[in-house]
Amino acid sequence: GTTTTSSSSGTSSSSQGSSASAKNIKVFVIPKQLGNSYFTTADSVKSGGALAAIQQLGATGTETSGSASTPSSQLPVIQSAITQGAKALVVSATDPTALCPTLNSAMAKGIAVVTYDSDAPTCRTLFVNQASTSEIGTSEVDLLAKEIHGQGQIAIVSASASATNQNQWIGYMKQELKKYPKMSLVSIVYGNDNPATATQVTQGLLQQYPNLKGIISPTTVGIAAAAALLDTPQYRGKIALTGLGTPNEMKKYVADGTVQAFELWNPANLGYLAGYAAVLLAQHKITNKEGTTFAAGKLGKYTIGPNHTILLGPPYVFNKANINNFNF
Amino acid sequence: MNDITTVPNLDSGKGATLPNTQANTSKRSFKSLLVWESGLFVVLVASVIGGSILSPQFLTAGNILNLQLSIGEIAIMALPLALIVITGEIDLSVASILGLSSSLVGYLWMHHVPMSIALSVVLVVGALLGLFNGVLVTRLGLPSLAVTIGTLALYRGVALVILGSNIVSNFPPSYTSIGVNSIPGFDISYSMFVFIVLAVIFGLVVHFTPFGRSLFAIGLNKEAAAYAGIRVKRTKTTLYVLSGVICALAGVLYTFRLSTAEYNNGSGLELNAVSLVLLAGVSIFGGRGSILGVVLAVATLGTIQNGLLLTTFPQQAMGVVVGGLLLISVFVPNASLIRRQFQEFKFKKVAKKRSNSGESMGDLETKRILSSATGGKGDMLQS
Amino acid sequence: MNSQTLISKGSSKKTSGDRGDLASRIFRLREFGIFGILILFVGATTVARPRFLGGQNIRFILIDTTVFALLALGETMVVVSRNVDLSVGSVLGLSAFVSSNLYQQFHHVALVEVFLVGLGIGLVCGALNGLLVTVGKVPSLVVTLATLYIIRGVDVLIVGGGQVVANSLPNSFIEVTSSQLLGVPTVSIVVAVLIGLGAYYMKNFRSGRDLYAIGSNPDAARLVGIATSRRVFNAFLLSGAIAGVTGVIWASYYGTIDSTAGTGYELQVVAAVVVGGVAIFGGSGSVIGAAIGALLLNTINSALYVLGVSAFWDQAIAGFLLLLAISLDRGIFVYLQRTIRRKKVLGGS
Amino acid sequence: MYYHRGTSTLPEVGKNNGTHMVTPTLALKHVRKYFGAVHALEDASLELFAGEIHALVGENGAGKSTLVKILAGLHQKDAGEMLFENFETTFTSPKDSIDSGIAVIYQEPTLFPDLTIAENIYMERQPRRSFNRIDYEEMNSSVSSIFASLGVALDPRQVSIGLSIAEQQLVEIAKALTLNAKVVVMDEPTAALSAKEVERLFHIAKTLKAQGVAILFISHRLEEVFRLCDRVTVMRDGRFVMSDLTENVSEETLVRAMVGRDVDLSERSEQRSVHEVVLEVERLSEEGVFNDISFSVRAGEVVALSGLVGSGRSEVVGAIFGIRRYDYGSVKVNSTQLKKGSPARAMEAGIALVPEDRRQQGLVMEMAISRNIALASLASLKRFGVLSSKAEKNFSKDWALKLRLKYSKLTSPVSTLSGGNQQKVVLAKWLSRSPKVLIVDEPTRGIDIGTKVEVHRLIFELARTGVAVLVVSSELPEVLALSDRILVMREGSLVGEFERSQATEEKIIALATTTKAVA
Ligand SMILES: Nc1ncnc2c1ncn2[C@@H]1O[C@H](COP(=O)(O)OP(=O)(O)OP(=O)(O)O)[C@@H](O)[C@H]1O
Ligand SMILES: Nc1ncnc2c1ncn2[C@@H]1O[C@H](COP(=O)(O)OP(=O)(O)OP(=O)(O)O)[C@@H](O)[C@H]1O
Ligand SMILES: [Mg+2]
Ligand SMILES: [Mg+2]
Repeated sequence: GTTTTSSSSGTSSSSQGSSASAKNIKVFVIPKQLGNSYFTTADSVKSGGALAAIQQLGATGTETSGSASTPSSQLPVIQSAITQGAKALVVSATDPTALCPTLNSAMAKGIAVVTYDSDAPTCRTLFVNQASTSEIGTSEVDLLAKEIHGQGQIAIVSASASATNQNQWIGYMKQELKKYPKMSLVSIVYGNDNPATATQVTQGLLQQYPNLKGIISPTTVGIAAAAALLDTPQYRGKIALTGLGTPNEMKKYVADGTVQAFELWNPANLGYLAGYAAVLLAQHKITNKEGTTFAAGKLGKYTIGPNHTILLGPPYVFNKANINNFNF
Repeated sequence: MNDITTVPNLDSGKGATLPNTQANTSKRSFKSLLVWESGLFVVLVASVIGGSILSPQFLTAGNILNLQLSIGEIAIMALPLALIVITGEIDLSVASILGLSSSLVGYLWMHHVPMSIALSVVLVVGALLGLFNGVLVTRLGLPSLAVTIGTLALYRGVALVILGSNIVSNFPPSYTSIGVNSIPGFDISYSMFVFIVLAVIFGLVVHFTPFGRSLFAIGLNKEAAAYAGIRVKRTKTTLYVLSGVICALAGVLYTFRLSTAEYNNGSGLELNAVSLVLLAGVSIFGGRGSILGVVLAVATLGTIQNGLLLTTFPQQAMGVVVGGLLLISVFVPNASLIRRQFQEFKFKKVAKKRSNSGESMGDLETKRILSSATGGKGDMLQS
Repeated sequence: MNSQTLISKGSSKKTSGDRGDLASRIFRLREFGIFGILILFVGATTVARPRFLGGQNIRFILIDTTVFALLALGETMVVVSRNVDLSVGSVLGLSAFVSSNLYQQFHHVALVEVFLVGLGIGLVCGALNGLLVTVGKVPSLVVTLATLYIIRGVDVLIVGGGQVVANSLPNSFIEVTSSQLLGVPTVSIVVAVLIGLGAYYMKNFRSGRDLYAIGSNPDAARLVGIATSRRVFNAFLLSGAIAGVTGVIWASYYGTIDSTAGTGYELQVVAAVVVGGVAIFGGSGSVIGAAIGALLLNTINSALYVLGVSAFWDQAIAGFLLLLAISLDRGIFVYLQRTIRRKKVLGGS
Repeated sequence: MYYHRGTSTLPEVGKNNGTHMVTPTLALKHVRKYFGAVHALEDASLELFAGEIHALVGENGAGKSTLVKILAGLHQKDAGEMLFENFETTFTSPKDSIDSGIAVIYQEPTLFPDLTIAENIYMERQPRRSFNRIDYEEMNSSVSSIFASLGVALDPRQVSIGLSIAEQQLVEIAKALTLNAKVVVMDEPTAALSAKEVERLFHIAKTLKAQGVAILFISHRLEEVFRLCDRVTVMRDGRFVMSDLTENVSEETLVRAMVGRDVDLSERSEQRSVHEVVLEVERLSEEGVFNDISFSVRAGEVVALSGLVGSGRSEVVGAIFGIRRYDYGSVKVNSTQLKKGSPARAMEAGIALVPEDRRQQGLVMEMAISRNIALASLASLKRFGVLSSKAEKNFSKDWALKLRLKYSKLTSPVSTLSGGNQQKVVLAKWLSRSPKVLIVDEPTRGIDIGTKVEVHRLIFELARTGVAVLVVSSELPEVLALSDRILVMREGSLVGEFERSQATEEKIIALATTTKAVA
């Protein structure tokens, strides 16, 4: 739900000298959609996400968003956050451009706009990038290539046809595939981040391409649906599957061998970094200039890179050996 | 006029059994017509007061603009939809027409078609989409619910074909500012301005012209309407075309407000539009409703949604509020009926002496039965 | 008095069976019409892609259809009584999460208990709809549109940001949908039997016929003493219960459950029911027809994927085919009706 | 004329049937029923004995149907007493009434269009076999035999959608027969039946009477009352007026009791001056419905289209009006051919059609009376494109007055009017358009005798002012009384024509039923 946190004065004064000024800073954390477990992990205090960072710095944080992952559902929420006197917005953009007029008007009012997870490149102060776009694209192809020995037909189960980050990752995947001449990308299908649709399009893939060797699904809903479908003796071990998934969703399939490895970053850390940077920007302790360096609490030192972007780190590869160390 | 209602009585010589108090009865019927609307009005006033108590920002100009922006396109689409529902049909493809129009604007702009031409093309295409719905419903005699579930998928699919994975967002700011700014000098957004203008026109046409009257007649009994010389099929087709054009217009406004054209723009809004129409007091069975109701429903729903956004109310529960509002709004006019039914139920428990258990039936219900004995079966007979 | 005594002097010619036979055949044929379209479709796809009729693909189609056919069973009972239940998707979602979440909350949960919880949730939601419609005298479309939002809202509040993940679900639960009998998913067989029972009930029991009577002419139904409210209430109760149980099956099949389960299913189920020849204004149609409708819609979807139709085209084509199916069905109906009328006039002299 | 106070008033009736009956099977005493401001029943009383056929007559809106609905458990009385077999009773639902042994044939048929005829007849009482399953075979065969006895050629397994009103009425009668009732109430059962079917119904009624059933028979056709009924009760304005043996009363007394004044029942046979041809129908055909229909109607002439129920008369006039499409032929008004399939064009050309089924075709039941009257004349009621509500109100008030409509307020829905008054609203709607060609399909179905005379007079009046009138009626006396010329249809074809001077009921029936063509 909409959670508002504000630190008690005791802890804030001990952790930050400037708590008096931080106290009045309202930060709104606005994920794409509420009720999505990925964002819950990224934002909540319990998991050490964005709200934890905000609380730690003595500011007031509120998580809010619409109930559907669309700009028209997210936009009124952003607008009302501005109306309510936000000093900083932490936004995962449902659309790279649709939010811009609103976000621009926010910045014009001196509000710091930090995007995380999904960027709106032309209308934000800072973007906290979970992993470099190119790295996700290339590393997933590499992971799959290793499993199928660099040859055979592969397909991609994407989220929606218009999802920016998906399309960017797929672009890099196509480039990386040039390295593996014996691997051919035969189809891209869209599961619309709906388990039933994702399942159905994957079924179609299996029927249309009986010789399919591997599937990449760079979306957590898609990979879980595909894994559930492949989790039968008929397909297990015969069709490789990788992509972006959360450890909890994938544990079963990694344990029984349906999936060997997949990647993700730590969403809590992503949120934490974004929340931390947002408060510092609102306090004018840092600017968004390239080369600016700051210490982000438990995560250590970060430097702002080109295009006003901070990179969280390389994507993390989960496999049988490490997956049980994670719980999100 | 006494001489019609009175037939002298042989036994008692007493006059008419039918009291003839024209003056106060016409006032009463006017009142009963407005029960729904006044109910909505009360809710509206309450939510405005509640909103301004809960949040100091509520009544600021900026917030009121936000309120208008977020409900604008749905409100616009709800107007022609209300007319369609009054005639006893439905259009679930409205949001898909919006999405298709948005995609088309994007596609044309992407291909360097001047905006004025692009917009005219989109409106024409909107009309054609509506015409397609209308032809399937009226000429092939298919149930509109089924047809528009089909075109809901079809039009959205065509939008996907047109735009694919492209997102068009490089619209000139002169257009996109329409989507976010208010009309200079007023605190009214462009979309709300369009809504108000349309609402006035619709209100006049629906309530004060023969065409408007024919909509209600069609909704209540389309066979009798046809016998009275009303062109039922043509009227319905006209409404679908109108709905197509206006949804296309809403699509354009939506595109500019979000400065984004993509194929899934506005997906799922059809149920919101239908909710709005029902909240407005338009009977889903046709023949009842008013444009004033639509206006009040837009204001009420917009206010409540916006007010809740300004509080710490969990947004996930917005559905609970919208649904609850919908239920309450239909319940209130029924409250007396339910109460009466309950009383009769108690009365019958006592009165029942020789009868076995059976369905109890109140006079009011019976009245409804007898009055609606035409049974709305026209559809079945025709199909 | 006894009606038999009146019959003694009956001397009229034998009733002309022609018209009645044909008329009732039409209504039977309405299902055959849609069935014919299905066969046509499967045939065409199989010619293009023989693999379409492969065992695995049929299993895929069957298991997808299972969910919709089951929902359509409850929906048909409601629609036949001139009502509609738009809340099925939300009920399915709520039940899917709450029931499968039991495994994450408690250590030892029996499969039966999970199904009972799903059923219970469905019953509560169905009873809510039923009460609002029958006691509240609110049109069902409005009621269930409202409960669609409300139940989904409650679901979202309960789920919060959580989810049920496949890892927490025991094999016994997964096997509900993965086990097979002679190569056919067991759950599909069970559901087919349920649908058969549903059809038999609707045809052969008074309470089933009552639903048709209510849908055909609600006022006349009261006049002959049908307990209208009770019957309509029961239809909603049953529809809710079925949606609740379907939620459990859904959870077993997809393994990962968050608050979006079943979103948008209401329109698909209504589409299946309408395509299956159930009159949207009540009174006619059958459970079997609705199930065939569900099968047709899923087959169309699957065929488009199998045919490798571009992902950008398949939705448009699916929408078009849906319209085509309704139009064809209508065409067959009108044709037969005309034939009857001609027969009658010719045979009447 | 006397007023009932006791219970044992008419032992003669019992004697007639060879049984001793002192208490009525059913008695209503001083029953009152108000619908809001409408006093439907003020002081109604009725006694119904086993083994009698009892007529209930009264003007439209006198409260007959309301009384029936109280017997049926559809309404509950506000005051007064109801005694069933000498017990004070209240029926709280139709089921109560049915279970007590009362079968009601309502004024308007209430069938389930999607269900078979047999199911319609046995709904809620289907014969059952093991496990409470419905025994369809038993049900169908039992309906078949009832139909055989009634001489009805309908298949019990046929879906009842598309049945004509007469066929629907027959199904309702069969339904009542299967109830094994002690009391059978028939609310205007003959209104939609042909002469042959009426005979059959009378036969059934007499058989039931012989079995000791009490029958309450409501009709506006007084000749039926005298032919069939033992006793008659008259109501006016919701009050009991008189009750007596039919042999003791004359038609004049009855009418005076009903209407409260004298009515001149004799039809005038003035010579009308006939002018040029206005309506011209040529070779009109619709495959399988009607065939090669040609005739014309002149200004000032009243032409009747006669024939058996189901002979396709309504279809022909529907086609003329444009509500149906025809396959072949033409319709001309004043030598200008009409576009087919467009009632709007037909109306522009001056045709008006008063349809036979007032509830489905004639009226928007839930719309206000005034709006119904104005519905076909909206174009003439607008000022600057906008409807003038004042003009509309005056317009409908005028016409309500002209037709002596009985209503409480013009803004209440038509559904609150009695059947006959509803018919008047339909008439007002069309007469108010001042048509050149007036087509009336069963114009006086369900209309009381006083009003009927008025309607006839209205038709004469219109003809005199030069309107061409085409009347479709199943009532031969009406046909003979009204028309200058009579066309007879059989099975979709025009089979003959009579000048009024030559026509008799017998000749028309012969032509309408036999296959032999008459010149
Ligand atoms: N449900 C109702 N609500 C209001 N008024 C009603 C209702 N039912 C009947 N009335 C009124 O009660 C009066 C008696 O109506 P009723 O139908 O009993 O007349 P009737 O004698 O059957 O006439 P007809 O011969 O035309 O059928 C009429 O004035 C009618 O308008
Ligand atoms: N919708 C329909 N579907 C099938 N048959 C129909 C339909 N409408 C009418 N019919 C049949 O067409 C024939 C002629 O109809 P109709 O009853 O209108 O004739 P009519 O001569 O006007 O008789 P009436 O005196 O009853 O009006 C009847 O046998 C009727 O059953
Ligand atoms: Mg009556
Ligand atoms: Mg007729």
